[in-house]
Amino acid sequence: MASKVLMKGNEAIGEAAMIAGCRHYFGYPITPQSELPAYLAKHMPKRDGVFVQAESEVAAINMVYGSGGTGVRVMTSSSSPGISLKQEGISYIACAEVPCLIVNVVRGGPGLGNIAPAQSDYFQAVKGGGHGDYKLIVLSPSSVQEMADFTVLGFDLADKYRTPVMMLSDGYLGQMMEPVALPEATNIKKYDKPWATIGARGRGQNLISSIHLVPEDMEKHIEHLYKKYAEIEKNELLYEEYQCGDAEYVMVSYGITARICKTACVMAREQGIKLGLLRPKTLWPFPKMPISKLAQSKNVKGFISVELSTGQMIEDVRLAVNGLKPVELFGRTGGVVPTPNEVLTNVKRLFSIK
Amino acid sequence: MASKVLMKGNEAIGEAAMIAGCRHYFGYPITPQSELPAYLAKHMPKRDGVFVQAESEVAAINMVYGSGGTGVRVMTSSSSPGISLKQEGISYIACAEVPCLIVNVVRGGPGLGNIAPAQSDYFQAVKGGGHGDYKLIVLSPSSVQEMADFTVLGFDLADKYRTPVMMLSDGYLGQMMEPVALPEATNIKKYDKPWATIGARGRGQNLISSIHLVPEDMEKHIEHLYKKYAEIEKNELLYEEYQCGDAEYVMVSYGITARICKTACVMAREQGIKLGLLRPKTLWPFPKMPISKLAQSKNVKGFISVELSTGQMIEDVRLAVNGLKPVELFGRTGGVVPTPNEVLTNVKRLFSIK
Amino acid sequence: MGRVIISEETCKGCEACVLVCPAKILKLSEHLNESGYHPVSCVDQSKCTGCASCYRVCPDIVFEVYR
Amino acid sequence: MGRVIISEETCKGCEACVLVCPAKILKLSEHLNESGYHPVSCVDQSKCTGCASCYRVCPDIVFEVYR
Amino acid sequence: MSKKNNKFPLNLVIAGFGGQGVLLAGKLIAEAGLHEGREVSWIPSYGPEMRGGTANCTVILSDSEIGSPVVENPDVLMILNRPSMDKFLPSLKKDGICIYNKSIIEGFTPRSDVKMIAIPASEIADKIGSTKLLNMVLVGSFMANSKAFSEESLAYALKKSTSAKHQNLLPLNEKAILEGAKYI
Amino acid sequence: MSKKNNKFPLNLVIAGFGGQGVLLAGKLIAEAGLHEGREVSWIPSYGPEMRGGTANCTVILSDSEIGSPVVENPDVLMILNRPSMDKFLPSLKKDGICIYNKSIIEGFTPRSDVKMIAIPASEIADKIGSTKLLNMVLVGSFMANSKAFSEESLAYALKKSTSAKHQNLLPLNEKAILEGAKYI
Amino acid sequence: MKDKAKILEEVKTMKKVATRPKCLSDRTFHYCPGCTHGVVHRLVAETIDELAIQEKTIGVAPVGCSVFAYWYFNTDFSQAAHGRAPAVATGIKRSVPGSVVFTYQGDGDLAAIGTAEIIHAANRGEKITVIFINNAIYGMTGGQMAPTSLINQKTQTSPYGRDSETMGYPIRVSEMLSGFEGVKYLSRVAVDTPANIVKAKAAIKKAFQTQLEGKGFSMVEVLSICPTDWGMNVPDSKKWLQENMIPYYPLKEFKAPKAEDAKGGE
Amino acid sequence: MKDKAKILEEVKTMKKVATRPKCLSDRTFHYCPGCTHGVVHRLVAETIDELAIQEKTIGVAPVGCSVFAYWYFNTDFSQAAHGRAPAVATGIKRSVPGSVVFTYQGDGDLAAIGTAEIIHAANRGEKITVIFINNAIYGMTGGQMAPTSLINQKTQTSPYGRDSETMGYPIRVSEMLSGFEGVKYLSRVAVDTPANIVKAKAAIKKAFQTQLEGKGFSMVEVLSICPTDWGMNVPDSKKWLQENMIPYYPLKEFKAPKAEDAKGGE
Ligand SMILES: Cc1ncc(C[n+]2csc(CCOP(=O)(O)OP(=O)(O)O)c2C)c(N)n1
Ligand SMILES: Cc1ncc(C[n+]2csc(CCOP(=O)(O)OP(=O)(O)O)c2C)c(N)n1
Ligand code: SF4
Ligand code: SF4
Ligand code: SF4
Ligand code: SF4
Ligand code: SF4
Ligand code: SF4
Ligand SMILES: [Mg+2]
Ligand SMILES: [Mg+2]
Repeated sequence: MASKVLMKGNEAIGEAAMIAGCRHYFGYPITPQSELPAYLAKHMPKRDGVFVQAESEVAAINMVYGSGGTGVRVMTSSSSPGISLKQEGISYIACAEVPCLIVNVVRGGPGLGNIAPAQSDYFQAVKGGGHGDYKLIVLSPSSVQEMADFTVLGFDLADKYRTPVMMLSDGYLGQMMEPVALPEATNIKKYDKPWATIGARGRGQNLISSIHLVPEDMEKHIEHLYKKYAEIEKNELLYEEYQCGDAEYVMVSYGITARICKTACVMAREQGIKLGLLRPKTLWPFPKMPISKLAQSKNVKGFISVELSTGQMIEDVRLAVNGLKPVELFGRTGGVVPTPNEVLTNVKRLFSIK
Repeated sequence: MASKVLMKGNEAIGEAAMIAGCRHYFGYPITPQSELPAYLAKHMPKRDGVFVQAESEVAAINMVYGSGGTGVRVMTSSSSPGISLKQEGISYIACAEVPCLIVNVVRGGPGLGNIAPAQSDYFQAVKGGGHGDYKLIVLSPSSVQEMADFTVLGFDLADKYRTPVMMLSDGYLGQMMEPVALPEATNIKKYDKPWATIGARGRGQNLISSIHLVPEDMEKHIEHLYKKYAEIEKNELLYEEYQCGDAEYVMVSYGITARICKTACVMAREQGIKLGLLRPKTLWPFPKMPISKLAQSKNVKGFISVELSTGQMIEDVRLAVNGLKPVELFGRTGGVVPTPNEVLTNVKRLFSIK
Repeated sequence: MGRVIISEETCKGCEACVLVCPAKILKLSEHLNESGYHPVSCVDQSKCTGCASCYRVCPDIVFEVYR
Repeated sequence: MGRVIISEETCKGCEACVLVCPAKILKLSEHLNESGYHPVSCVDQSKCTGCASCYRVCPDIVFEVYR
Repeated sequence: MSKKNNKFPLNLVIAGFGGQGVLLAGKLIAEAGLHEGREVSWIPSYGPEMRGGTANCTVILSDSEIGSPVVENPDVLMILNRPSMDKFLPSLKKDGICIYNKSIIEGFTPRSDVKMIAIPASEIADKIGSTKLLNMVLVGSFMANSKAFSEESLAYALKKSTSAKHQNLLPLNEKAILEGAKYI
Repeated sequence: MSKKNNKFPLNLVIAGFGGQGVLLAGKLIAEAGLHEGREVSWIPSYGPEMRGGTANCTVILSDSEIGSPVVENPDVLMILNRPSMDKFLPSLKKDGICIYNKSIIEGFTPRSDVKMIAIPASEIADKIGSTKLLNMVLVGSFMANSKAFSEESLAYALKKSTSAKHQNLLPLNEKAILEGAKYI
Repeated sequence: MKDKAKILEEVKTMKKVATRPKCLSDRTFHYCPGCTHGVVHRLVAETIDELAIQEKTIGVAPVGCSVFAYWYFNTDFSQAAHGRAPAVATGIKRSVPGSVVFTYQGDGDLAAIGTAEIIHAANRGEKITVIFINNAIYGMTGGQMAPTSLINQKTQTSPYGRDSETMGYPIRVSEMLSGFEGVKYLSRVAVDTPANIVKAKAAIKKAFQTQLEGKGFSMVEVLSICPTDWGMNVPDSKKWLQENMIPYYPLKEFKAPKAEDAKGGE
Repeated sequence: MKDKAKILEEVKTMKKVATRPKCLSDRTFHYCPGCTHGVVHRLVAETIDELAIQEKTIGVAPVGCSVFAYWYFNTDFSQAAHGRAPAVATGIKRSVPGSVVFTYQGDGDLAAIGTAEIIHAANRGEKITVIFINNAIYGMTGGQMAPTSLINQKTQTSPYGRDSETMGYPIRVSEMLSGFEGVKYLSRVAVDTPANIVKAKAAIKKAFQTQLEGKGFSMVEVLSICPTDWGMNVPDSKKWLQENMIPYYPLKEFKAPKAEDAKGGE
């Protein structure tokens, strides 16, 4: 493993993307993800890559549609309002099965909001902010290291399943610097893409399309997509349990918040409170079974969804717990990030601990 | 009550909007909602109204933002891909508290899909397809009559709560003709709008805005929004129960599908099966308590969410049932609409009835 | 001197070719084709100049022209 | 003959006015204002023509000009 | 809402090419039904967002609230082209009625457990003055066969659905209806 | 992850106007820490998406995995302007250190339960050659006070963070650091 | 039928001067009778055949009546979202630089929702070819006003005729794009008469050649008819195009790579 | 300080010839030192004062460094999404026809993401006034390439300089819009020197007057500096504007309602 370098999360994505073989980036400026395109604008030309600043997020996502359709590894990035603008394109990409990586460095919303970190685009990412029945694989890094690792993973999953992958990050992770061990280029997998639209040389037409005008055909295609999604749910779930073995209370938290929760766990143990943390690394597929198992465990008295929103992931936690145990919310919004102490205090309040 | 006229659902929305005092429409063509703008293009000028065909859905929703900000009753309409494009604007509108009516005549998706009826934009409408924490009031008509009635209701709720309202319809309801008793203009409520941006005559600045750059301010604003949403949940829930009193199995279904389920209920009773239907008329707020009550009733053995999707509303049904009873899905997708017989057959299959 | 081969079944009876044929030898038939259109027919191949104007304006590539 | 009143606290020391004053009487001060800028000052009001060039180019409306 | 022991609810499917007047035919029938105080629903289904496709519509005339506007097995079919015949004939209820334009529909296998009413509708329409009247001929036959409404109600519906500019065409339309009504 | 009985984890907040080099100062400290094998994190917080606002960053140097990169009560503060003093001083841990630029920070109430290190940093920087060196002066003081890393590590970090074009400015920067290091 | 046999016999000794391009599939166009989308398809297909680029061509068709263009062209294809074909084409061309990429867009698509995409692709000088069908209407969705609809033109959304006061003026897209340096070939043609169709073909070929030579962005605006949504028969539609559209949208080669090439014609 | 007292005494007998416009709040601009956003704010405010339209003016500011314009103008305001100000303004003006509506947009905003909105508002002849700040950069987001960035200009996303081959050419927005009939007043000015600022003011006033007279769409493109993201001090920035921007973006009154009005100047 190479020695660690100090990088911003946004830059780590950029570097990892290039290591993963990505040579095509299409995006539009927006804070707090600017370091990513800035990094690529600087480094892509040195590696014969293509960096295009599109005229808008809408154009960018459609460039991704075209580019990904040719089989190259392609990515785009934006932040909340820009991701909203991409929703039509994302729905097309999911339907037409174009592999690509879409990074959302989430900021405070709704509306223009602000550029502080938030997790209030969970529903949009996980349930489908675009129209129609589709899913994205949603990766949630929690450190700069994972920004790099999940970038490589994202490209891999995208190709493996011919599906768009979203990395749901936030303003903190994007902007913060931590030491990173960059992924090794030699570990990158390559995939055949016989479906790519690169010119019909010696074969029939390849087509990238999302129109299925006969309802029965459309339904068949949706069934095909959902079979694929079922495969992904089976194979690609990632999560981390921290001090859950004997936990009486389990926090479910992802991304930057999960780190704050980890510190809160440590603090709790110091106070004799058996607090655990389940951290989804994939938000879709969601760690339903692990949570369900915890819900069935005798130790566990309740769950707390800790998120930077008014309560979005909590619905998935509730669906997993399915009424077996109480599920409470501790959420801060609008870009406010709680301290570990505040998390712990609220866990205690919600379950009247001590 | 005036005598009934035979109208298409899309036209009924148009006529009812004008009766409700709406004189501003901004939209972009898309099937299967074209009859609505066509109707308004024809009739608005006769009533000194403004009909603008915008250059895109994005422009249209932003025109609505500007127009609604001045306090006039304003609407836009589109269908699935077009609604996806409006997500940024909708998030802005919700945040800036601009009252307006947004009609989605849902079609088969994802992607370009087709123009057949579907209910696969449920998540987008109810959970928030746009970024950030916000809610829309979501009305779900089930007949051409309700297309008219809910239009009036939609404008009323929008003004009452200074919030955007979405009417979630589908290709069938939009295109079908049924007799309608048009609403009476005399029943239309009017609201004071001291916040409107119409020029600061004799007062300080009015501002329509969605930027709150200090996280704490943004959080305060989000709390304000969610207090309002709590009010709406308390006051504005609408639903219909059909043969639920003694039901052993309860279908939950909305829009066009609810009608098919009603016929299926009748057929079931003929076969001695105690099948009931709970039809949400508001999808947000969702009839959580009524479903929860049914879940607690001894009669009820299970629920079936019947929807034109791979299963979206079912999550809200499950959250309401909270593990008390099994909740199953019968969904058709891609524009395929099941017959009453098919619904009944599947209810029987899912619960191994007879 | 020319000849045209007309693919009746793909003709939609739009009359575009009728309008431009310099020899005035194209007419819509009385009968309907399977798609419900009156297909064009050439009433006098011997007058055909092989100019291909019909081919050029026909949106449905109903013609093959020989010369 | 003119006079300028300078609102030191709003000046950002950008030098735009210094550049254009025909009388060359505007200079940045040595000291810093509360916002951390060296504010402009007029070193010789008696030479001021009241031309208002400073007012025109100043992005922060630091000047009031009298004539 | 359940089927009473009389002719209502009456479920009708009309199908043909786009442009053959399928949707208008259905609308007239719905309007005529409404005029007689029925509950009615009319629901179209175009070919997909494209040209040159097929179009069909479902009309329900009923004595009580209409639940599903979608019909699996119609009581009556009105078929204007061959592909629609292939598609819809199997769905027709036993003992139902299939009215069709035999001018351009040939070579299919008719069902023996339903009433097949073959009408040279294109020719009749051409004779009256315009191929476009084709749909009216079939509507006439539907009226005569279903007895779902009176001639007057249909005339009323026709008048109501015709724009001021085209009121002069009403007699032709009525003629086509009467010609069609001969086919029972 | 819990606080060991030595100087790490060391939590530092640096705050000032945008443009005063707040973020770079933090980065140097993080690089220096990394160079000595520490776990480090650096997290900025700009004023909102606008100009002329404030900027601050939080740096953690630790011996073990860093959980929350967000710090409620820092061990050390480095303050470059008055608004930041008002905002952050109350959060400083008891017995913590507050290093600040007294050249432009006046009239606030210092805390007595912490170590206040007032440095005429602007003047020092101006004297060395550029107001822009202000941040380096404070970094020097931080190094001297915290002893979180060696002079060599900081020099390494400085060199690494300076573009080829500006390597000639290194001596000036180092001078500023040394000047600052005098304030302990 | 016996006629047909006779002719088949006769032509055996003759030269086939016009027949279906190889690059087109056998599928019958789904367009309305007389719709000139079919003519333009044929011209593009002939061009692809003549330049022998079928195996490296990738077409991009967004929504509009021609959304199913991929049914007809025996080339790779990408079906784009409404208005976004130039962005999709940019993505493709930047990923497969050796390919020939063309978009086939309607006027609602290109001149309304897709305004930003066409302008910026043109300005970037993307090496793609745009076939722009100006039929002064939204065809597919049933006849709404397009940005190119003429003043007083009645459409579904301008039922009293387009009024410049509230709906603005018909946009001359080619004029608007002609100022961009990245645009290397730009021409407006019509497909109303055999002569104009010959010119249109020449323009389309030049546009593709411009791309093949790596020069920059190329576009051909094709004035086209929509009998269905104009509510006219084909002869009247052509007349309407000639009498109303051509005067407002003059046929012209706005830009061509070299002076010698700028003559037009067959 | 005693100086100040003396001057305050002296000026009592003099005429105040230049002071803060009434229409501006007391708040200090948040812009960077030397940023000419402030100058343009003042010119717009003076215009509003002089035309006495403060009570019927509604401003629209989208995202960009000037997103907080509403902090400064004592008029009603609407904060628009990035690029959409012309659409928002359309919604407002169509709803309150008697109002005066202006947008204040950057070049990233107006010429990139908002391309479709500005073109169609202009083409519709919306009776609004657009103040278009061309500073050849995305200011707020930290200095990315704008559609108006010059060839070879180094920005965060063109670190090796803008290359026309891959990034296209700087867009001349005013030239592009000048062809639209709906556009009734259109001018490009600069705010680098007192003289140019006087001209800029005259243009802005004419633009508002055009709206007040109900004539149609009006726009003033203002060449402006961004010392921060250009990485230059203010004097150098002004020089760069003069030596690089003005030659490419010539100062010009493209359109004015009447011939007499077309003279420019104070
Ligand atoms: C986002 C989105 N908005 C609207 C539509 C509906 N739509 C489909 S095609 C079309 C325009 C068709 O007109 P044009 O581009 O002129 O092509 P034509 O059919 O005339 O050839 C529209 C508005 C859509 N599919 N997607
Ligand atoms: C949908 C969306 N995309 C991107 C952004 C980020 N953003 C904010 S302002 C801006 C552009 C600023 O540049 P410009 O319009 O030229 O204004 P300036 O700051 O230079 O005055 C961008 C890209 C956003 N807020 N919303
Ligand atoms: S080739 Fe010429 S002459 Fe012959 S049929 Fe065609 S148009 Fe007429
Ligand atoms: S132009 Fe073609 S489709 Fe039209 S009538 Fe002639 S042969 Fe038939
Ligand atoms: S008014 Fe003129 S002379 Fe006086 S200070 Fe200002 S610029 Fe100088
Ligand atoms: S122009 Fe204004 S802000 Fe700049 S130095 Fe002069 S007074 Fe200060
Ligand atoms: S609607 Fe118009 S453009 Fe579309 S296929 Fe028919 S004639 Fe052609
Ligand atoms: S970044 Fe540029 S445009 Fe923005 S305020 Fe600073 S100088 Fe002005
Ligand atoms: Mg068109
Ligand atoms: Mg700018």
